[in-house]
Amino acid sequence: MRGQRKWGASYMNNPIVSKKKWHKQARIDRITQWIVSVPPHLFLVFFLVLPACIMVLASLRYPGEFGGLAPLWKTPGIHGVAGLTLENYRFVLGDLVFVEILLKSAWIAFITTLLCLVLAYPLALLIAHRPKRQRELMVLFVILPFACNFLIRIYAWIIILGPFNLLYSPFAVIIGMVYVHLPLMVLPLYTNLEKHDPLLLDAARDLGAHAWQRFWHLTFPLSLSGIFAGSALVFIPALGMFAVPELLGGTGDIMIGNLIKEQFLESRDWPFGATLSLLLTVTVLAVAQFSARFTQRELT
Amino acid sequence: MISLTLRFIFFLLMLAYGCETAFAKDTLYLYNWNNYIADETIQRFEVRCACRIKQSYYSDNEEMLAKVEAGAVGYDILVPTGNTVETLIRQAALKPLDKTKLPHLANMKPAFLNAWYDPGNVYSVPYAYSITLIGYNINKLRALDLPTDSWALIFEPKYLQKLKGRVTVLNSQKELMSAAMKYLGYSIQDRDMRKWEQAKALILRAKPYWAAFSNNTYIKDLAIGNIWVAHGYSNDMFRAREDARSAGRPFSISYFTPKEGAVLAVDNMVLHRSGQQTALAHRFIDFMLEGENSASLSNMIGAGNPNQDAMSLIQPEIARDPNIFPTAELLKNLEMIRDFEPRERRILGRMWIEIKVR
Amino acid sequence: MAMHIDIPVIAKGGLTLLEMRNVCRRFGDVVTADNVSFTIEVGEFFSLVGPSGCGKTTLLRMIAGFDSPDSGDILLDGKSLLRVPPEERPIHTVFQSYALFPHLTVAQNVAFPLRMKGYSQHTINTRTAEVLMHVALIGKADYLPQALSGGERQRVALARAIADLPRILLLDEPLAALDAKLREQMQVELISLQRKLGITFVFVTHSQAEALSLSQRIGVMTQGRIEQIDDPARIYGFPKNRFVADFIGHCTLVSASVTAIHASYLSLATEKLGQILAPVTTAVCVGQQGWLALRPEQLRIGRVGEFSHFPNRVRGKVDDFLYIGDVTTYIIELDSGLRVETMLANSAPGRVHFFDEGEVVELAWPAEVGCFLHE
Amino acid sequence: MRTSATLWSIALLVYMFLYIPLAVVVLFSFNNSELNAQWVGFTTRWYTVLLEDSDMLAAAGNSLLIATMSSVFSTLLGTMAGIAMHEYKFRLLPALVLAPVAMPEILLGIALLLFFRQVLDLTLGFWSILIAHMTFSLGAVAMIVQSRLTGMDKNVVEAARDLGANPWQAFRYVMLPLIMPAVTAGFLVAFTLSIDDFVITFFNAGVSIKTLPLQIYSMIKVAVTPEVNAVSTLLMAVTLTLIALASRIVPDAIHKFRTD
Repeated sequence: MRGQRKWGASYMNNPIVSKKKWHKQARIDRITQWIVSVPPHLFLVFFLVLPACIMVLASLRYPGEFGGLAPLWKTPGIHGVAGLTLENYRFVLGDLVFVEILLKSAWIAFITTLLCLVLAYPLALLIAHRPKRQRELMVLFVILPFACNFLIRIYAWIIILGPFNLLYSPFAVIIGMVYVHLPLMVLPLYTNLEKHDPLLLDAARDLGAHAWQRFWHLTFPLSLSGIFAGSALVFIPALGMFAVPELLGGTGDIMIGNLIKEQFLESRDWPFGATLSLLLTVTVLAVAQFSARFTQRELT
Repeated sequence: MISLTLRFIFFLLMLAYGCETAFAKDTLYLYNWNNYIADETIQRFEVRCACRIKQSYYSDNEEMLAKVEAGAVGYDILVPTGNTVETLIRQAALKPLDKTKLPHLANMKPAFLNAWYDPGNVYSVPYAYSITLIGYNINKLRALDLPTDSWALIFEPKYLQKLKGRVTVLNSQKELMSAAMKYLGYSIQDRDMRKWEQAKALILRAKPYWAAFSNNTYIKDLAIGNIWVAHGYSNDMFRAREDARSAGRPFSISYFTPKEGAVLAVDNMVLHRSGQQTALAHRFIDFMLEGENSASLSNMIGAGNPNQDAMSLIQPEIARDPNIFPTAELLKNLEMIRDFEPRERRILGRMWIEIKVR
Repeated sequence: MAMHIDIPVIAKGGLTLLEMRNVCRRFGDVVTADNVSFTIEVGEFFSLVGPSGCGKTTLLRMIAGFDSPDSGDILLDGKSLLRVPPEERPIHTVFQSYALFPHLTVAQNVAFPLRMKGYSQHTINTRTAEVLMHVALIGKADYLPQALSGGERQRVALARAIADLPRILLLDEPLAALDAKLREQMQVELISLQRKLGITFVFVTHSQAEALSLSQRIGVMTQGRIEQIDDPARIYGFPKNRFVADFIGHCTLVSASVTAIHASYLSLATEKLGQILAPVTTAVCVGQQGWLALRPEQLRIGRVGEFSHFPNRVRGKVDDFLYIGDVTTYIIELDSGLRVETMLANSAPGRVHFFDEGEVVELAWPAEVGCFLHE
Repeated sequence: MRTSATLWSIALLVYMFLYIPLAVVVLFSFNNSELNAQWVGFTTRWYTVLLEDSDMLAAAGNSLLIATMSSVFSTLLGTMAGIAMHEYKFRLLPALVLAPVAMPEILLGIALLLFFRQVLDLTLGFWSILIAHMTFSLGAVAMIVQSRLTGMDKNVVEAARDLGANPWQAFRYVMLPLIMPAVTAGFLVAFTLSIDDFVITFFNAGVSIKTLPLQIYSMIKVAVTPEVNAVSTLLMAVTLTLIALASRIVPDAIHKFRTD
């Protein structure tokens, strides 16, 4: 955690400052750095890093007699299993059904991201080209659905889809997922498109590029980083979603999120739930790494 | 700018604090099945004992066990089914009952006392019972002329084709697999895993036709007409029938106990060890043992009634309903769910995961 | 489709390529083009110069097609351009901020117009290499714009605009962002490039020095009006009115009236300089009020009585001087209070100035110097 | 750029897609029937039922209390983290700040549930929810504050130090006023995230305490009456004014100090 000090460092190598004053100043700086950086570090390590380690540990243990986790050490007198085991991993990797459900969840998340992109991109493009006053208003209207609770937005679709017998179907799940995640795609796209220099479009037009050519050769390539940022912002939460499939999905629409939730809150098999969660974490990290590599090429 | 934010935070704290203090009076925490006690009964008790009842709901024993395990503090009374009482006793999660405070225990029908899961009723007192059966939309099924007497309705593809996307089943491993075992003619106490494998296969064959796994939304869906057949508890089906009638829906709901037999669930009131209001809890249990209050369970919610004293107060057509008060010979093939050994439970658990995932 | 590239013949004073006919344009109450009419010949290096906000950039944008006039017409080879969108016009622009495509390499930027016209990849590659040779950027073909220096970026913008040999190249103050040294170098390159390719250049700048040194014809603009269009020498030597005289180069303006017209000179009565002789200008009559414009470099500065052979002589004291290296500019305050600017080359090395502050000197200039302006 | 008709039609389609469901929810909150099947008659009884529903009010109270406390603490820590990330180049802090926002909420919920139960043996309730909410809203505040700092002119603070202010004075009189809009925005975002959170609260709420989202979840799953619609409509109105408030004070404030 050694942070290179930048705050007011310039006076350090200024010869005319007296040695004594220089030391005192350095001490104050050291304390300031500590005051500002220790509390957040402490809180996040204690309530983020530690829980993550506990989750990894939990995936290596047996389930307790009545839920929870079996004890780590073999204490005399208490029967039942204890200690670490790879049983959960053998079970998860042994049976392809779990990789299958992960792929199915990834597939649903992918379709959601694609639909969000298809709907969000023209909207973001339109907003980015409106005059300033209108722009803020139109963006506000995109964020507003976030104003009402995430469950209510799902419940709205229960009411709408119910009578048409579309409820409890993959279609309902996709509609729900797109509905919940659409604003998350519009915002990064809009901020990216808004930054485009209009002069570039004039230059392209001046050099003989027609409307479609301008979009394909200029606007689209430059908005790629926005597209990847938006897609990651939709795909990753969608992958771990369980409320939408549970409320809108049918028997065949279970996602990995539902399975994890069920392990913890219904079938009380915490170790197996933790293992599934790790499987999901690994997938998310892979996706994040993949999309970070693209958004890294920040062009404009 | 800063003052604006501080004022805003202060206002929020005051508002929140206001809501919180209103309920400082002594409060009894009841963790019960949803739709298993009438609001009117709750209000009568609150008036009689000048106290407040704070209710939380669960829709499956497993969910209750998991939640209690996760945040066990504060619940005075739970209403687990027989097998779950046995689990809670083994977990030493319950406080013994003080029978002296339960004068109305005498009203209990002898058949329901001294059950296998709590000999001598040390920890539990029967509250009500329900049968896990099939509710259906009379008009739709008559139009499709489907049988209304057997589990085949929700397990046989030849019937299910006509009901595609219109059937829900319970999202409970024990209930659903037990129903399948019953349909195959096996006892649900059977420990032979091969039989449970057959039950799993049966379920997997029927699953594509089902609309969803649901422990509670089926009450509303039946009443609205989104679904036409539901696997669920008798008192829930009673509620669905009442809702459909009161909402003036163009159809009516009925329910039947399949001839192959079904699961009987006797739910019992128990005291959780972390509850603070032990005295108040005893008064509530005794209150529910009184004939009149127990009768409200049947009259208003359609639950089976183990209370002898209440029988005279129950409305005749509910008393005659075999799905609420099963006749002696029907009782023969009703079985209660029992917990198996941890090893077997894990195998069944894994089967359940396959059912959900395949 | 092979690209047929013919180097157009440089016609001297030849065919009219572009004609502005009574073009008017206003933004609210600001008039940016007030009945502007002029023509640009094929292969010419034409400059538009004027203070910022005089409408020269709007004029350029109207030629490029990004803006259309409220009234009047713009004709290319006699055909009107009003209905033609920018991408269809054989006209390209070098923007002041270069507007290079950040996600494309130098080569891809230069190839852009060629790709838009659908040339084959082979033609594009050869043409791009050729153009990069012209602007000496072959080594930087695969660089991204942000990795280039200011000068290099400017040359890429230029290369991109001439890649498919447009009929007209519009340059919107392209050298404004460069430092002095680089600007001079680019000016030389611009001229050589224009001669080599023979493309008609329309060069917009606010720096009159740049306009004088680069162009074959200059249009001086202010408040949306073209004050004068002429070759650099006549613009500098014989400004049409006060604004042109003052804007192009430095000069001292003195109000004067014509007292007599002689064969080879005019005699003027000025209140600050007394009786002055000035060269004859057309359409002048006795008693005409106007202005006498004197260029600093045309006035000779010396000791009192040193220039007895010059008709025009005035006396004053050196008020201030400005050393600019090769020359030193002197501000002389005359007895009549008028401050006149003149300059003297620092021929003797190491000498910063030849006259001290407050020293009494005499300014003199022959009758051919100066120019009488009507309004 | 000429915005073609197709762009406008797609945009209109998206806005309708976003708003029709909400309109349905609001509409059915006035439907005079237990079920949300079809329109029966106009009534406002669901609102009266809502106001008498003590569970709902308790849940609302809990949500408000938790949201306020969690956003106050997370704004405090988040601002510190934002400044620390901007002033000193730490490698660990940015990852820690980004992690809770970047990963699916279920993972954070599970990790915290295991941690509270297995390590702290803390019974799930008020404090577990509070800490859980702080974990993910701290990240949001830190990022907003840091982006505000990067947008700010760097040598303003150094100028203050140069003119003799010690770090605290430089912070108090120069940096804080400049980043105040971002801190306020951070607080409002943290507040909205906390009051709206369902997944993480669902796993860490235990049994004894209910927040609004949990209450709505149980109402959607169990006794679904139009009372849910009523509470949704009210919640929309409250959060709507909150966002309108935030979008009005914050951007103007940021624009005022914007130093491009």
